[in-house]
Amino acid sequence: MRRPLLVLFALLFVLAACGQKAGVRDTQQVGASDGIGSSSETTAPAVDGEATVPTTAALPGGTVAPSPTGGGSSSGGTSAGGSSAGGAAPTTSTAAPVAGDRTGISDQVIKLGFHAPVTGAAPVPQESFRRAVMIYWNWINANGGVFGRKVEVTFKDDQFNPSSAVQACRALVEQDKVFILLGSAGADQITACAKYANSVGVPYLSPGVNESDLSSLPGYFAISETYRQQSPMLGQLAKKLSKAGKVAIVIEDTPTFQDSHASIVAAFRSQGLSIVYDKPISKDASQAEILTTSSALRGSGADVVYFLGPPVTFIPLAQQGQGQAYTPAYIGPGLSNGLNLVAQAGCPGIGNSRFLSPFPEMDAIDRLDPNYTKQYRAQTGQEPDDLGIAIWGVSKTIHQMLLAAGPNLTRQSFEKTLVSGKAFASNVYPALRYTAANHFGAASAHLLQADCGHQRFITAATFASSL
Amino acid sequence: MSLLKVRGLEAGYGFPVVRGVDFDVEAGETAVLFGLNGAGKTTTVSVIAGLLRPESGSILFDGEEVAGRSAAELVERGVVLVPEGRRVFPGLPVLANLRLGAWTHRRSRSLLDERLDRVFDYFPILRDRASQAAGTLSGGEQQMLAIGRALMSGPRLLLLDEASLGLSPAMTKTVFRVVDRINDDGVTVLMVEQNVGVLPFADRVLVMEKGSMVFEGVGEDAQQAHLRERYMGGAA
Amino acid sequence: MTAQALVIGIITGAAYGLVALGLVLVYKSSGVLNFAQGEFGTVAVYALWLGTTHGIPYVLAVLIALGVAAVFGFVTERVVVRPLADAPRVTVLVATAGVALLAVGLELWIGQAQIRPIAPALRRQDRLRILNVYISDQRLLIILTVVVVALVLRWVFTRTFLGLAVLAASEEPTGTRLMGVRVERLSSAVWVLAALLGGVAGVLTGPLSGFGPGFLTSSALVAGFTAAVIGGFTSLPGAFLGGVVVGVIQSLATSASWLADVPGPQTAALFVLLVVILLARPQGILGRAS
Amino acid sequence: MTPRVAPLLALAAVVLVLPRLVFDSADFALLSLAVVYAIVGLSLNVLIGYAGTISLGHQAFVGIGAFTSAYVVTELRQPFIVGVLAAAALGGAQAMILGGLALRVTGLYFALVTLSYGVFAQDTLFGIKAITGGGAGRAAPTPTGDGNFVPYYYICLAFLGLVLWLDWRMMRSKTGRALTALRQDPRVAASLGIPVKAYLLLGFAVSGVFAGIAGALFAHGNGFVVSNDFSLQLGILFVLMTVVGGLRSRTGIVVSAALTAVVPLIIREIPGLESALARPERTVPVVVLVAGLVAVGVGVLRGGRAAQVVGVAMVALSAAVLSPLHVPGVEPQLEQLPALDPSMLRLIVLPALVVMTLRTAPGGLGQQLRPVVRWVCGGRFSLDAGPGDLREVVDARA
Repeated sequence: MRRPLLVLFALLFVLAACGQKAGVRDTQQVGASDGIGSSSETTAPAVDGEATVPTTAALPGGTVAPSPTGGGSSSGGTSAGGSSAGGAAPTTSTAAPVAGDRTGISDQVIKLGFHAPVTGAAPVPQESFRRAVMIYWNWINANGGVFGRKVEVTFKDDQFNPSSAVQACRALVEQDKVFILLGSAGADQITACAKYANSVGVPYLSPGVNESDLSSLPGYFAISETYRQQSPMLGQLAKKLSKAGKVAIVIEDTPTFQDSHASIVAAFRSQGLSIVYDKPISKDASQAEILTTSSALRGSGADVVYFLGPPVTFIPLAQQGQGQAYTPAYIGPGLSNGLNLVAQAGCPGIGNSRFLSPFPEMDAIDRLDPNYTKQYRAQTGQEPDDLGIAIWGVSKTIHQMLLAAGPNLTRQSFEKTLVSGKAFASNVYPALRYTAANHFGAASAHLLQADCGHQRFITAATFASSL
Repeated sequence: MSLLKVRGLEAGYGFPVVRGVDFDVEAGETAVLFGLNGAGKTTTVSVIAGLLRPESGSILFDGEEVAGRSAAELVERGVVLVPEGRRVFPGLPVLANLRLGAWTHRRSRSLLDERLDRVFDYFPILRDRASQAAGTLSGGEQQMLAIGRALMSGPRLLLLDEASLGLSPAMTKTVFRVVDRINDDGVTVLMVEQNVGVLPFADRVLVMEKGSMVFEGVGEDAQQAHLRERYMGGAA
Repeated sequence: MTAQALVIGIITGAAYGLVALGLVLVYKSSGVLNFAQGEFGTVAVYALWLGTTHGIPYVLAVLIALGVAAVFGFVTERVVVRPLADAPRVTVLVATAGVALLAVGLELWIGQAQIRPIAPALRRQDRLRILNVYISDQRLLIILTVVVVALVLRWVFTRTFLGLAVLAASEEPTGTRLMGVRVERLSSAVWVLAALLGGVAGVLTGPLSGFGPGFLTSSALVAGFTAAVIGGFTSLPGAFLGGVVVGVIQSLATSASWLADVPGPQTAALFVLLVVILLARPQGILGRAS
Repeated sequence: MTPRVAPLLALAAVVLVLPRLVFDSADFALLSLAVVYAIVGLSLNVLIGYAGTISLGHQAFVGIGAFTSAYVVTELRQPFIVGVLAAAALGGAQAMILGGLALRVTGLYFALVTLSYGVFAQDTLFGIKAITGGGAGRAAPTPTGDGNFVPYYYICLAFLGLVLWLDWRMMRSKTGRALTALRQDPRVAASLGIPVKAYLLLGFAVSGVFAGIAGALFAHGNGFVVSNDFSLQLGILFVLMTVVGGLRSRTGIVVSAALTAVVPLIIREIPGLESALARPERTVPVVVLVAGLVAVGVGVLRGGRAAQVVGVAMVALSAAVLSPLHVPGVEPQLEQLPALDPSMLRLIVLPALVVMTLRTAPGGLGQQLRPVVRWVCGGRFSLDAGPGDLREVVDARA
């Protein structure tokens, strides 16, 4: 009998026999996926910090103690955590019973959930991302963790698709039972996930994107300036850069960017600039659309173009513009357009671009935080990149928040700490100060400038609040 | 020596259709293979032409074993089949159909022209229809085209499968006459037929029944009345 | 503006024409709608990318890439198409769609999901300027390639024995075999040629704005099919012209102000175009009624 | 024939009870999706299997149901069941419009129309901000409460039961016979006095209704829908899983579609496989190992010597790499490859299965399962039980 299908299915099960090597467990779940359907999260074993942390050996003999706040609020917590490291009794570490939601917190670990696009239409580099996810926390964990608790990060791919992002976040909340959720890039995904997180009472933090839809969520916190907040500075930038006083606006066609659009229009107007082109661009623009847009931009005479959209649209637009002998200064807010990867792909078309960014570039990071490069090299054996800075900065900010919230951590106390008026300055991401009414607590950003001679971005200004 | 010598031929399509068939065709003669539908005639010529791989048995063409060889090899050796249903290329012009017939000699332009002239000599109507799509020809014209196309390769053994099927009596007669002329010009012919009108042209008569050869006769033998009744559908 | 759209349409449509040529070639010779045509190209770009990032000289890497595409086409024919020779054409369509999906899966695995940049064969951008639109050398190369390939293929199909045999095999494989034609070899050759065409399309268009897994399928397969339909699906120069028509329609749809509020105007225009053509003139603009 | 009760009870237990014992409640999201995929497969089967018309744009059918239901529930504040009904209605209506086109454009050309329709729906129809939320998407609350998928799974199962019953009723009625006649030869069917056009439209409508239901269930199971959920790739995946299941075989299609959806879950449940996939240097040998085993299997079954030899070599090589014995120089090379994600495996395994199905087992999974199904239905168990209607796998009215 020919029953190859059955044979194949049987073989799939035979695979059970080729088991795993001892000690091989993945540090984070990088769920690469195909963009199909909605079921793409992987469900690898939970993060197992110790298994892959080489930091104890790599750290130069305790010379660098991680103390991001610059002050020793961590000592008490460390001893408390240390005493319970054996995992005997859950009540030993905390003197008083804590009221509130302690999901994702145990005496040994704090679980964080993180979603980012490593597949889909506009992904970040998967391997680079995978390397960087745990670098900061490995370092902290190796030095005693946060109040004795080790921090675990569970990562899931959101496929640059809001629907998949909700799936990813739901899995993080329900299956992995994380304490808080973190977003990385992609406004639609962040908005969708933040709404979900809010509906289940999980705090959600992300770099700043849009404000519409997010400002009404009590559990959402932006850890860098939103697009609206960056608009006045971009207006000033445009004024400086534009010789003709003519500017253009190209924003990806999604309702999420409505407030960003309104704010940049207002900012340009207040600078007395004339907006000569203002049309949305499709999410997956065809060659014809890109060419049409770039030749229309050239025809409009704008010498500064405000661009808000993913690199997959930005790079071809700039390249085709270059092909049409049109190299305006592209400016914009953003998280991913200021990455070196974009410079490598987009040069020379993007030669004049300047982007505001929550994190500095490689040329400035050592000045702001020398530990990053050191840790990256020590832990991965590879040369650091700027995607790592983005993750390092987020992690460092969260670390400060956790320290400020103290050892008796609950979701409620965490949120309460955030809006207590305390400042959180990581010296990588902008300093933050939230109030109960305002969860968009950043007031500065880094200005990145393309350097096509070296196919990279350089940091033109750090922590700028006006230009 | 026989041009074609078939011994113990067995063939089928997963199930046996032809079982242990033996027969010979001498060079220069016209052999006619009779039999009712399903007797295995078409299967037999398909095997000889290389369209179907035999299960077992031997086929000697001009003294060489050719059983199991591909159609392309057989055409190169000079065995060409005009298949049942003609299988002309309906979308291509008549001329292109004919040119394709000379595929094995495609490098020689002079040979091509010479053969074309010969085909047009046999079938003058094709010359008038040269640029017409083959699919638009009448059934008889298509049969002529199919035979003409086969002649383009310069065959030594021409296999004709049910050439008269679906043709008017007049057209059938015309086709048989031309085939006879082709035979006279030195091409050995093996025809699969159900039409006894072909008998006057036959040098050898073969009769198949249920996958086996039940009669093989030369000349007068073939005209026997009982054969007529049993295998050839009565009076013609 | 409209005149500019015309120029933009022509230069972007040439890429569709290149894909359409491969589609028409396969359809003409085997009656199969080849959904893997785009992936023949994408696989080639990935090979080119792997080659250039490993320090192989560009020209050599291009040749290797085309070789990879050819092998992919050959294997597809042997493993998928030939065994289904007697199956309904739609079955083969499903199978080639499977091949395309398989290729996307492999590309995702090998190259991750990133959109990657790759250097064009020709770098000069501003040699030619028509109606205020600059046309880069790479785009000129694409247009030239499409035109040359279309004319050469047309010549092959109308003037050579080989072309005749391919056409004959598509109409009547048994009849063709009986002419002494090795139909299987012909089929292999056609698929290898189609894959090479796909590879050329990939290698030439990949550098235009980067490539990712399945990029040629997602950016040009539907447009290529539409172009082929416009060209009547059997006419090779028609495939090129169809590509241009699709490009022009797309760029007109993008710049048309009355379509500004329609989401995805280019896709909508493409769909309407396809339906209208199939309803009004199923044999295409240049095709013959059969 | 009276069905055997015990196996049916066992089947019910497997579908209804076993998941509760084996899987976490969170996994029920994926199990619900498996049921949704099964309904999609049945919907596609009506078009391809019964009506003999290919649809490569079925993701659009599903998407229209999804957005309709999401809109009805979130904007019009209607209960879930109204959303599903609206989705079914609109799904049927749009399918009939497309069916009207299928009357004019047939065969391969119609396949192209559906292809283009799918992309058009994703970009244009699902981009209408007022209804779909544009690129930002639209919420579609799960009726059983957010994240509460266990009851939702049973709701989906109920709808699957309904669809199966409708399908079964339809094929046993005049409609079924008419569709069969129509598929086999439209001209003969017409000459027999069957109103071909009406039945074809009916077939489209039924398929659209099924797809609409599936779409609604998909949306509310997801909690959120966005146009990118309905890509061309998904449409192709739908066709492939239906073909692998075996056209006109309800059992095969349900099983194949469900397996397609739960690939990540299956992989998680196979010990070692997931970690193997996540480690690039182990993925390649695992793939080689599987390919080698398949080659050996096929070689044994079909008597191919070369396949066996190559297969054994592949197995040996990969086993050597996978074994604790370190093979110098092999692993560091492979480490450059990224991980093979379980859901990516779907993109590789399914097409391979399709090719195998089309080549060697045109009846698909349904054919493999037929002996069991017949036995359950009360027949005698025989491995050669009725190969059924295998003349063609996919036929278009060309």
